[in-house]
Amino acid sequence: MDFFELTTSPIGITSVARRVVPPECGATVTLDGYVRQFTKGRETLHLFYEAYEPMALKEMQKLIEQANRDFEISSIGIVHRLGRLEIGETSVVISVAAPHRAAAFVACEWLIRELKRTVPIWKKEIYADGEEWIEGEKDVTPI
Amino acid sequence: MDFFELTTSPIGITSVARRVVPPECGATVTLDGYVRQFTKGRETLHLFYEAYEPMALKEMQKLIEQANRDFEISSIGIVHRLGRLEIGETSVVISVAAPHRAAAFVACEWLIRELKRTVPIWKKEIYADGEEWIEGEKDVTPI
Amino acid sequence: MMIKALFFGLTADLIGSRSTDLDLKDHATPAAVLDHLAVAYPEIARHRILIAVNEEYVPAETLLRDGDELAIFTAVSGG
Amino acid sequence: MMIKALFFGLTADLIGSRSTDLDLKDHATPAAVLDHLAVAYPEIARHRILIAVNEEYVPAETLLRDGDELAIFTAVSGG
Repeated sequence: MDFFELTTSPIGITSVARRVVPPECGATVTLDGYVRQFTKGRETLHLFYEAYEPMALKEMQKLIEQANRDFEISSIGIVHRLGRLEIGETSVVISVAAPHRAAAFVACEWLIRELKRTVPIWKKEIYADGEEWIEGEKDVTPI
Repeated sequence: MDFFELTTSPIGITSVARRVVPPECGATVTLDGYVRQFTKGRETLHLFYEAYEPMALKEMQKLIEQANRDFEISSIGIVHRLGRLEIGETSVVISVAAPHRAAAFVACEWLIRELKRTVPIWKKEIYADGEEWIEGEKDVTPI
Repeated sequence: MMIKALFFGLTADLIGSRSTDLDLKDHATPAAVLDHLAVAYPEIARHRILIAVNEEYVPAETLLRDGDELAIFTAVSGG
Repeated sequence: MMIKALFFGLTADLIGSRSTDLDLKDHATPAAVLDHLAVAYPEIARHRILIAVNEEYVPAETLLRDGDELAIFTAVSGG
């Protein structure tokens, strides 16, 4: 029941969270990332996300496989938006369903941290006075 | 922007998660609890939730106040369903928006744990062969 | 003194009532009310009971006052 | 040997291209390609660059093979 997608359409949180619910589960933890209007006082007008799509999908699949090995969870959904996003629009949703919620919290947090580190997607911030490709801070260790 | 509600109507995850988004935030963590079909192999047909409503609302407000003191978060929404719930229906949604997602994960997990411990709501499981009021396991320490 | 007792979930089912008015002696406590109830409804003594007075959790030895709303219920199970 | 080089985000903007075919000597590495690019586009050397070959992260000293797809990009920033 796992799934992972890239999309240029708006993402509905519920549609992701509710696609991962198997009958043995009782809780789903969902991370909803969205376009922040102010970062350190500077105003963002909108964002643009670009991906190396086939590799991004492969990396998302690897994250899902590793999370299923490492955590006692039932299913995972990951959807990342691409293209232009307005303020407040969802850029990424990660939902994790588990029989016990503690594992869902840990796995969801691990997934977003690893997604930001390894999945080849880049964010461009468009400000009133310019624009900037954001560069990640974390190392990617080649396998 | 915090809010807390009891309702006998179905809860939409998105409507809770998106009501807590202030402009300085970038991430919302949402816990969606729902009716599990199978618990230790026994099948639940449906659930019934009852509350001591005025006290439940007071306890929810206390949780929100304490979470705001203890965690670096921006806003919290808690909605708990009451009455009869079918399999898979959401019983509780807790959304926490924060400038940084780590605090949102920790606060959301703390809120659901404390809600299950302190908010006077009771769950009755209706099985094919009987029904049972569920009793909580954790102590409530009077203040 | 008069207090109002409320029951929920399992305690309401065991007692067959959701609310009752009690005429108590001065210095009565929730523990004394529980002991009294356990005579008529012994099943109550087999459960861990939580007490709230005027919508706040209190220890069972708290002194009740005239007009208090006393809630008697099993450990909560929301979520 | 021929390889295909892909650029994304900042590297695509710096180089002014998203894709180019490169005719390389045998035993060429992504590091050598990067050094070559840095001559024409010195701004590239000021960023931390990640390398993927055939959609897998690899160290910059990996040997390239004919037909490889080499992706050159800055540290990812999705989420």
